[in-house]
Order: sequence, then structure tokens, then C-alpha cells
Amino acid sequence: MTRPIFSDTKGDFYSINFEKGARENTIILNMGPQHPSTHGVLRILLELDGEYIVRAEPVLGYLHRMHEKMGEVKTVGQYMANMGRVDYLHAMAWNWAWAGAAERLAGIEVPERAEYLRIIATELNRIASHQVWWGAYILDLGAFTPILYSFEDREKILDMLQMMSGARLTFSYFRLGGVANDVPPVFFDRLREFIPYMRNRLNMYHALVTGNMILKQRIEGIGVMDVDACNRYGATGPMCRGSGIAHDTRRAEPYGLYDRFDFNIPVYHEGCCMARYMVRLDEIEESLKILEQAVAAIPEGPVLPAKPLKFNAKLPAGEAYYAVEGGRGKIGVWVASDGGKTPYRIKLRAPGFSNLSIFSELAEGTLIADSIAILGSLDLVIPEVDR
Amino acid sequence: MIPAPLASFDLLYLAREDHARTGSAWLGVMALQDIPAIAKALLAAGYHLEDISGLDAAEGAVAAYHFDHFTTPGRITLLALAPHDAPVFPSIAAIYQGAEWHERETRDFFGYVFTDNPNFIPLLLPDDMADIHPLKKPEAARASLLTLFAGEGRGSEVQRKAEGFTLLDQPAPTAADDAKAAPAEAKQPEAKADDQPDGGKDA
Amino acid sequence: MNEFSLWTVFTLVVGLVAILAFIAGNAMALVWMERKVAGFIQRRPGPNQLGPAGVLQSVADAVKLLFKQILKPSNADSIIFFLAPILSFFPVALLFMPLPFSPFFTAYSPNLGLLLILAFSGINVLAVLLAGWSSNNKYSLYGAARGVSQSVAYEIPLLLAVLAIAFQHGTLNLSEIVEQQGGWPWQWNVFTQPLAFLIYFISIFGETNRSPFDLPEAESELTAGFHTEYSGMGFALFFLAEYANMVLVCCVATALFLGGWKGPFLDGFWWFLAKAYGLLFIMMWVRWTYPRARFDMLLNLNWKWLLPLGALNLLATAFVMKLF
Amino acid sequence: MERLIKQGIDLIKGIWSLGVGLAVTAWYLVNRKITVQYPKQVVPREASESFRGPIELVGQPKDPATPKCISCMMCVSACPSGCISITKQKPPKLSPEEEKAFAEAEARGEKPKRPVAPRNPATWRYNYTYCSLCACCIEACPVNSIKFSNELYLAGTSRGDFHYDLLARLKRKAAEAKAAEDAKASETKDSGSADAAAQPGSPNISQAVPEKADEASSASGQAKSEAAL
Repeated sequence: MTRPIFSDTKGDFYSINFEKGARENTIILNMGPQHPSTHGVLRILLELDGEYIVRAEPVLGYLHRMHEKMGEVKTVGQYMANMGRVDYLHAMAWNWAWAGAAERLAGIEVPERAEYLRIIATELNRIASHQVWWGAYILDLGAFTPILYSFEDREKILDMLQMMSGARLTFSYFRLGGVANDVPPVFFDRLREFIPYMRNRLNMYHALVTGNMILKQRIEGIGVMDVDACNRYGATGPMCRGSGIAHDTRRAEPYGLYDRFDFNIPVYHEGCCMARYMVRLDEIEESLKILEQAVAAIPEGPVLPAKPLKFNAKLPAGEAYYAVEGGRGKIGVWVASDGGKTPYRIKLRAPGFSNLSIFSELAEGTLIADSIAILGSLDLVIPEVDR
Repeated sequence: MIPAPLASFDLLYLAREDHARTGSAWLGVMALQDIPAIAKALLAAGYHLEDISGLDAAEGAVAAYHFDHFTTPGRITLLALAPHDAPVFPSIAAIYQGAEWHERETRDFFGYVFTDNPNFIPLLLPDDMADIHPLKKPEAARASLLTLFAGEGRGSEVQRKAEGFTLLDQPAPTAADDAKAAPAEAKQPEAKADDQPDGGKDA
Repeated sequence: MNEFSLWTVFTLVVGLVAILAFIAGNAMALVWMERKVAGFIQRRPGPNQLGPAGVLQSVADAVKLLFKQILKPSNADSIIFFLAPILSFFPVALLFMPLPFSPFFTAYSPNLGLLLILAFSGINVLAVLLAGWSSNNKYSLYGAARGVSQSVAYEIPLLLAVLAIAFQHGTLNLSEIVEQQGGWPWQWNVFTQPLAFLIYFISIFGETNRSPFDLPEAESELTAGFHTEYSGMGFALFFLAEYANMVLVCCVATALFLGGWKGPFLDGFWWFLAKAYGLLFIMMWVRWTYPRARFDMLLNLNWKWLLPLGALNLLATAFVMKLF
Repeated sequence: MERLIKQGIDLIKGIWSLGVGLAVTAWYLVNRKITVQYPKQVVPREASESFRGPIELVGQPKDPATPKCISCMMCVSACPSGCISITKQKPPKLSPEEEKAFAEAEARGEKPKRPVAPRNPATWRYNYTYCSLCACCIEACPVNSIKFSNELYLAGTSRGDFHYDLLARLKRKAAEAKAAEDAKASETKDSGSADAAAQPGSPNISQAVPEKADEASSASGQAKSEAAL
């Protein structure tokens, strides 16, 4: 079959392998790894018939840092710094997953005030993560302004998180058995001001973007996913809640003090990009509710156990799995230890990894513009996908 | 009570787990040949695949499958054991399409072979590094499954155990163990700073 | 009426030079205005480092683009590659000729001025196609394909709207159209032909590839569409051509619909420019608010809504003109 | 039929939403700007107070120029990425006759106390390019001699700009603190003078960039730290 002059026969290993199954007169297009809307360094090989996608295959590994090997070389406390770098948009959830897994294995109790601070930090970080997703998603769809508004609100959250942990993006705030330090009292006034401010900002988000006619036509009914697809690919978080499954790890496998908080789980049944979009915006509302209850009920007390474990503590022999509800879905850390200085094996279950694997099935037969809309609705953070 | 899909197969080992201590509700060991059949039954029962991860244990190359259910949560950890020199596992990518990536990643890190995986090329590691498997442990450093799946209260509620399967038999807690267990608890909280980890230095 | 004489040649040359200066000046002003409007909408001050309110920013841009190296991708079709930007910028100068800035400032007003403008505005599409094809880049190819079908689609409602006005005034000479409109806003054509103005305004977004219809250079899908491979002066010419086209369509809109240089009191070209810049501001305002339309939505809107409405409007105008 | 009506209503709502979108951006068009113009303006003091930048040494209460550090090397081995390299001080040089006197004393068997090296370190190199701010060194330090600084505006043109010599930095900070104290002391003495000596406002930029490892004093230290990395 004669290839048009456009296909560079040299091509690398993946495009040659992808080209083997190519049909007659289609174009093989490399979307990424440097592409404005692949949120980092994701490369997608597209086989295009005109503007319609015949076949899509994501190629990973451009941001792979082998966090799991680092886990086998660093001690428990030293590995906490990695957790902030696995998924920098929701670093607190990953901090919690790692601290939780180590605590579950070592059987450590966490004081109550630390539990509340953990919930406050994770929910604030969840709102910040959804705001970055919202701004970047609308930017992919072509509107340049909303991302600036969402970043303006996010700055307020980052100031609060900076008061807690000292960092603004890659936090290593959690410790074995609690959190690194307590928060200054001014933090709670800032938080009390922020909650009503954010509630009416959400109305502005809906007015400017959600109601918009052009946006509705761009994302309604695109990339429909049913329950069976969620099971076959292990898509969790807003992906499965957009397809009618009311699964939230904070409710299904309660950890920390989440069972004391009443918040409902937003569920939409259409399973399209619009459903996932609405789920995430409603989740911001639910997180605000949790924050309100947490600020009202936070007790005084220590933030670390009486005899806190040092960073070079040794985990006892055994294995433990700890799941946390991250912004993108169910984060899982499986740690197996043989009692040595460093853990024996750490498996990081990244929600983005499973969510992205469904893309090749969803993108078949859609336009390029639709594939960008579907890609954005998966809320990808490539460092978490590649680990 | 045993979840339906697991009951219909004679697993080599099945034990109820205490979720608060290990995070999963069931721990099972599957025979290699009926992995796809179990996967099909689990999918039919509505279980979703969380992840597939490798574990280089002394007894052999272990592949750990984690499944969970959306509406009736309860994590199932299923292990499959293959000899070190021929770590070949049947692929379940035909049933769980999400598994294709998990299997390719485990191949990159551990060198396991998953037969009839639809697109069995490296996923995360560059293609010219195909034969370097970073997470494979040197022979001496391999720990046995017994120590890895240790922890008191483990194996107390074994629902089924195939005869001749002694991998996960916790040694009867003799006096020596209790003695060893007691100080272990004491020593572990205040981990003295003397045994300085050479930690990340030699990474 | 003006037979070929030395005087007309002289006015033509002076007119052309003045128009080129006008386009360059306007493009500079528009680049600065667009950045300021974008900045203010996004709650940031926009360019404020160079010059009093960042006014010299567009000069700095021009100088930067001048000194940038002009790259040509390997095995690109070099002649066409370098012809495309030139082709996209220079016909625009010709299009400004018949525009009635004010009774005195009209370079050349043939009685078929409108036809001249509509004929030449098609060349821009050719430039997009040549640029897309010649830069040997799959993204540019897609950008060019989109650009062509979009411009072809949006040419027709534009014509229908303009035709309705020509029907009403019975002439194609822009100066006469402006003459026949009164000074006060309710005497402008906007109120006699509101539907035509709406159709015209929507289709100029499609004509000049401005968001929400900027599919030929959709940043987030096709990295930069047809001008992906251009750098330095190549990109600068495309950039200026886009702004020149914007100014052109807004000037034509003010001439046809908003009473050109006529204002409530003391008419003159300042009225013309004020109205043109008002329309330009609206175009920029829309750009920084709406997401991008998908390709089939764009054509769908055109073929199923603008075209029938345009035809209906034309029919109504003809009917009304016949009766009165 | 009702499908048509529904489409009509959707169309009206759609057009209305387009108008609402424009109204929102117009509102922000005329609203006040909120961005900080970095080179001219700086984030207010209380915002950067809680920020944790590169680590720095804590001075001893009585003598702020020398660090509390007892060079026990705990932080060196605690750091997962090996950013810190410390060299101990050597015991003071003995003159030849003292050397002879000590040798005889040891020959006679009693244990003379040789002068011991001072505990605080000779050089304290810190490579910020590898640091992941995980605070393992702070936890490991038995005498709490390391703390986070809140340097928000760090800029450098080469890697070398981020190889800090924390001892020199501590000396400079102590000197500045003393200078500010003296100024305040002198200002309170002639309390009549109106302007406050230390102008509280935003710190000027030159002070924000920490003192780079000056080449002169640490030529040998530099070589050693290269070897250590």
C-alpha cells in the first residue's frame, strides 16, 4: 500500500508498531508528547480518516520516574516527599494514602486533631485540583478566560495550604501518625471567609461556562461510558460517578473520620463528558460542606502521637492496602514489608492510569475536537499515570 | 460468607482478612490455569479490576490481582505463583481490557510474560531497555511469602486450602514466636536512630 | 465618471500609500488593544512595561518578529511556503480603497465598490490553503482543510446580508450608501435591516477565523493550524493579515449598517473610526468569553440558519422595495 | 411537536446564556486587577512568612553567628537525595614542644587531655538543586540546628547559584540582625528622630537572594563538596 509522502517511514518503535494495523489511505498523526492539550507529556497515536479517529493508542512513559523503585530504597519518612510528586494536583490525598498504608501496617493511632487537619487539607486540595481541571478543560475547548478566574480562587486555597504545610503544590505534610505541624489560628478565619466566597463563585462558574450554548454542544453526549466499561477498565472517581455508580471511597471504605461527616455523592447517569463535568463541580460544593463541618468540630490537642515514629522507622513484616478518594478516583497504596530498613515492595494504584486506558475505546469514531473534549473530561495528570 | 465468583472455583487458598489490618476483605491464591475463568466470573459478578502488580518472593514470581466491587465493597486480593525462571501468566486483557496496561507495566518492571496480551510491547520503559527489569530482586534479597504475609490474626479464618498447599501456613504461634513477637512490638515504636539507613545515598 | 487621467493616478497612488500606513497603524493599535482587553477581562493589567500604558508593546512585537529567524520545514514546498503570507497580506490593501472614511478621505470610489471588496476578500482563503499544504505538517494540512471549507461556507451569508443593503439603496457604491443614511442612529441601516446586520456580524467571525470560529488555527487541537510552521516575518504577515481583515470587515459593517462617517452632529471620519473600533471591541470581547465551536456546529449554524434567514431577509427586502 | 418546542426553548436559553457569558466577562473587564507585578511589587510579608524555602542554620542564642550544629552528620545520612555535606573542624595545631610534652606524658602512661576540636562544623555545604524539602534533616537533627527559611524569590543563572554555604549565610544574617538592633537602639536613644531606621516595607530584592557560596573562602570546600556529591 502506498503511503502518502506525509508518513515519515523512519518513525520510532511505537509508530511503526502502530502502523502495522493501519487501514488504507488513513493518516497516522502523533498527538503529543508536546501537545497543548495533553496535560503534560502524553503522546497519543491517532489513525485518522479525514477528521474522524479510526484508532487511538496512548503511548506512556515520557514522564516515568519509577517511584516504586524509589520506595524500595528510601525509608518510610523519606518516601513521603515522593508522594507530593506523584500527583501534584492532589498531593494531600497521596500523602494520606502513603501515611495510611504505613499506619495500617504498623498499627499506629492518629490523634483526633490530626485526623481533622488531614480532612481539611485533603478537601481543600481536592477543590484546588478540580479548579485546575475546570480551567484547563475549558481552555482545551477554546475559552481562554475561565482558567484565570479559577486560578484566582485557587490562589486563596494555596495560601491556606501554605499556612498548613509550608508548600504550595508538592506537599509532604503528613507524618506517620499525624501531620507535620499545627496551623496558625488565622488559618481558621481565612477558611471561614473562603467557604461562602467560593459558593457564590461557583454560581459564576456555572453562569459563564456551564450554561453556555457552545460548550453544551461541545461536551453533551460525547464520550458516553456505561457501567460495564467502568468495571472492565477500573475507572473510578468522577468517571464512574458520571455513569451512574454512586461509589466514593470515602463512603465505601471509610477511612480517617469521614464517617462522621454527612455529605452526599453527586451522581449523574448520562455517562457523557457533561455528566463528568457536573460531577466534579458538584464535588466542589460537597467539599465545601465537609470543610464547614470540620471547621466547626475540630478539637484541640496534639497533632502527633506522644512518641512519634522518626523518618527512619522500620515497618513490621506484613502487607497492607490503603485506598483514598483522590480528585481523579480511587488512589491505592499496597505496601509489603519484610521488616527491613526500607519497604520490600510498594505498588501505587493511580486512578489516572485506569481512567486513561478507556480513552482508546471512547475515542473511536469521534472527531479530533471530540477526542480533546473526552481527554479533558478524564482529568488526566500525566505524572500520576506514568508514576 | 464467600463471594459467589470465588466459591465456584477450588482456589488453592482462601482466607477472610481483617480489613482494618490489611485493607482487603479476602486473600486467595489461584492456580495459574484458571486465572481467566476466575476473571470472567468476577466481571460477571460486577467486580472491577483495581490493579495487577508483581511481587518477587522467595517461593517464586507472584502476580497480585486486586478486585473491588462498586456497590458491595470488599477488596479481593488474588495471588498467582509462577516459577522464577518461567514467570508466565495467562492474560486477562480479553475480559478486563484495562488489564492490558497493567500487564504490560508488570512486564516492564518484573519481566513476567502474559500470554496473548493484545499489544505486548513496553509501556513505561523505553523500548531499547526491554530486558532491564528494575523491580526484580537479587536472589539474596528475596523475602518469603510467609514473612510478607505475616501479621498476627492472619490465616485464622481459612475458608479453603488445597491439600499440599503449605505456602501461607503461619507457623503455629509457639512460645518462641510469642517472645519474638512481643519484643518486636516493643522495639519497633521507638526505632533507635543507631541503625542509620544508608537510605537514598546508594540509590 | 472619472476617465483615466494623471489626477486619478495621483489620487490612487496617494490613496494606496495612505491606506497601507492606515493598515499598519491600525494593526499595531489592534494588537495592543487586544492584549489590553484580554488582560482586563482576565483581571490583569495587560502590557504595561513598554511605553506609558504598554503602548510600545506592539512595536516591540513587530521588532521581535522582524529579527526572528525564518524557518522552513524540510521538504516543504519553498516557493508556495513563502508566497502564502505575502498573498494573505497584500490584497487587503486593495480592499480598503472603496471604503468611505469621510467625503474627502475616500481613495477611489467606483460605483462597484462593494463588488470589489467581496471579490477580493476570497483571496485570503487561497493563502490559508497554500500555507497549510506547503508546510508539510499534518496539523497545517488539517488547519488548511478546515479554513477553506469554513471561508467558503461563510462567504454566502455575508453576500446575502450585503445584497439586502444593496437592494435597499439600489447602488453598490459605498459612498452613496453612506450618503443615503441619516445622521441619527435610528436612520442607520441597522434599524431598517436588523436581521441582515446580525447575519453579517456572525459571518465576519467565520470569515476572519476569529473565535468562537477560529478552527483553522485552533491552538488546543491543531497546535496552531495552518501557520504552525511559520516563524518570524512569515508569522508576522499572517498575524497582521488577520487584524487587517478584522479592520476591513468592521469598516465595511460601519459603512453599510452604522451610517459610515455620519454622526448626530459634525460628521467626519472620526465617527467612522469610532464605530469601527466599537465593533472591533465587541469581536475581542467575544473572543475572550466563548469556547470554540466544533467544526460541524460551525457549518451546521451556517447552512441551516444563516443561509435561509439571509434568503428570507432578501425576499422581504425585495418585497418591501417593490411596494414602496 | 413538543420536541420542536423544546428545541425552541433550548435555543432561547442558549442565546440568553451567550448574553450572560458576555455580562460576566464585562463585569470583570471593569473590575479591579488582582495580579502582583513581580519585579516592582512583592507578595506582602505575612503571605511569605509561612512559606518553607531552602533550609538554613539556627544560630546559638548567645552567639548567633555560630550554628547550634555539633556536626554529628545525622542530617547528612538522613537526607534521601544527599544535599548536605559537612566537614568537621580539626583540633588546634600543637606547637612542636607541646607535641613532645604530650608524647612523653602518654609514654608515662597517664592520659593528658589533648585539646579537642571545636564541635561546630568547618564548612556546611547545601545543594538546593537536589533538595525536595522533605524535612527529614530537620527531624533527624538532635540539636534542632536546621530550620526552613522563607526565601520566596530565588533566581539564579547557573546551577552554582544554588550551592549555598549556610555558615557564611548565618554569619551574614547575624551581622544584619546586629546592625538592625544597633540602628534601633541608636534610634530609641535619640527618640526625637521621626523616620524609623529600618523601613518596615517590602524587603528589597537584593537582600532576598541568599548569599551565594563566595569562591574565595571556600576554594578547598568547593573541591571537597564536588567530591562528596
